[in-house]
Amino acid sequence: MKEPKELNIHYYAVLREKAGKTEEDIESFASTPLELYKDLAGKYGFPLDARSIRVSINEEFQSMDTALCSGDCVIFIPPVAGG
Amino acid sequence: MKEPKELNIHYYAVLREKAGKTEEDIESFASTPLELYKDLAGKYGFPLDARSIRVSINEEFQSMDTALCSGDCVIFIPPVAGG
Amino acid sequence: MFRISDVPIDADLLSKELINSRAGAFVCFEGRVRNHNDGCEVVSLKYEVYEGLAVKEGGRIIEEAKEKYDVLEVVGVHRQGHLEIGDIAVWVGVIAEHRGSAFEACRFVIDEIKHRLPVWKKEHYMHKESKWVNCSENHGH
Amino acid sequence: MFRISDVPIDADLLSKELINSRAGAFVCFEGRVRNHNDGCEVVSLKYEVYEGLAVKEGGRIIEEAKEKYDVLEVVGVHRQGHLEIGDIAVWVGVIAEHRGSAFEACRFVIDEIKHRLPVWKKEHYMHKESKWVNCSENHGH
Repeated sequence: MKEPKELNIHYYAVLREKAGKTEEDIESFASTPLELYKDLAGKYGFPLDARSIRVSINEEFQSMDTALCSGDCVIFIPPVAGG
Repeated sequence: MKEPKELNIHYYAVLREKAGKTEEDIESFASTPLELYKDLAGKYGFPLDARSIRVSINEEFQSMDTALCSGDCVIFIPPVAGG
Repeated sequence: MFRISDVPIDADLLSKELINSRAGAFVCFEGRVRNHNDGCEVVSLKYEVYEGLAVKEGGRIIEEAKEKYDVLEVVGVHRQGHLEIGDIAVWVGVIAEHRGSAFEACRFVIDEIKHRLPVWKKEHYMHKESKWVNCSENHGH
Repeated sequence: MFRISDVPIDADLLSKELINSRAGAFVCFEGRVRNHNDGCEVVSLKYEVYEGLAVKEGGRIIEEAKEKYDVLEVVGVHRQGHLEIGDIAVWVGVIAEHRGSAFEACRFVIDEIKHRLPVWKKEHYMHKESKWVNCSENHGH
């Protein structure tokens, strides 16, 4: 039987404002960051389409199709605007 | 009858060292900077061929074939090396 | 060397990290907060930075610049927090024996920083609501 | 603004001349005295400048840069006299709204200075006689 993964999520910029928090620990059945983002976007009303989002897992850029593992630290990266 | 022109000549860099002076007033029958340079190169042993020299007359770059006038301030410009 | 700074960037101090008697050329870039963007009057802004990844990615950009161009040293710093008009948002300095590679490496580093660093900018305007740059719903449409 | 300086160039002070709240980009170039040139160990050098014409020609270069590129302000300074290793020989600073034109204008100005300014450099070497750069009898052959 499929078990939920324990994930640590941090939020930045517009996602932080919409989620109303900087981070949270959640249990999720999402198998990839793409699935996870869609779940959270539905929950918090994120304004950005998943196609414009990148993801960092455990402080490295990864594909939105990477398999998530329990214990992962997941950070969604909205379009950047440094400099 | 052709009269000599009174010219003020300033020397820089390797020309200054060879001439042994920073400037001088001379009388010359040279009609162009090119002729003048050849005369002075013969007198002082300037190491540079006239083809590598440019000239300033009265603080503006000019052609080596410009007609010289009495009272001109003539400065020969060896290959530059600024920066 | 790449860093994220919470305090105002001191360009003079940073340039002193780039001293080498083989260097014939020093090129630096400062990105400063402008008083306008996209036709709107900007009064101040905030940079939010995912610091752990930004430091790693900035370090990678600098290593790439050193591999790609014939340079002696490269330093980069990005601000986070609240900034006013004229404040330095990002600073990149390069020393090299010759100027060509110093200019090219400096340009490369700032271009990559703008594209790759996990940094977000919220602009506060005179006449309309604050906004996260690049993060509107219609971005890219 | 183009100047010839008899005293050490203070880059920090010069950059303060380039402040404008419309500027999003500042790019500067420093040409520094290297400890070697053409395989020879340099100990110091002297710049001799035909100051009247150099100031005019430097001013023209800066005006050309302002016409050619979308920049807000350009400053250039060249040293004359005796310089040691690491000293700044020439400084060029540019501010613009955007970085592309700031980089291009800065590069243009230093390239033109090197080709057009009536400035001569005598290098003093560790192991051989001093020499006026570019002024040997065999130059260009």
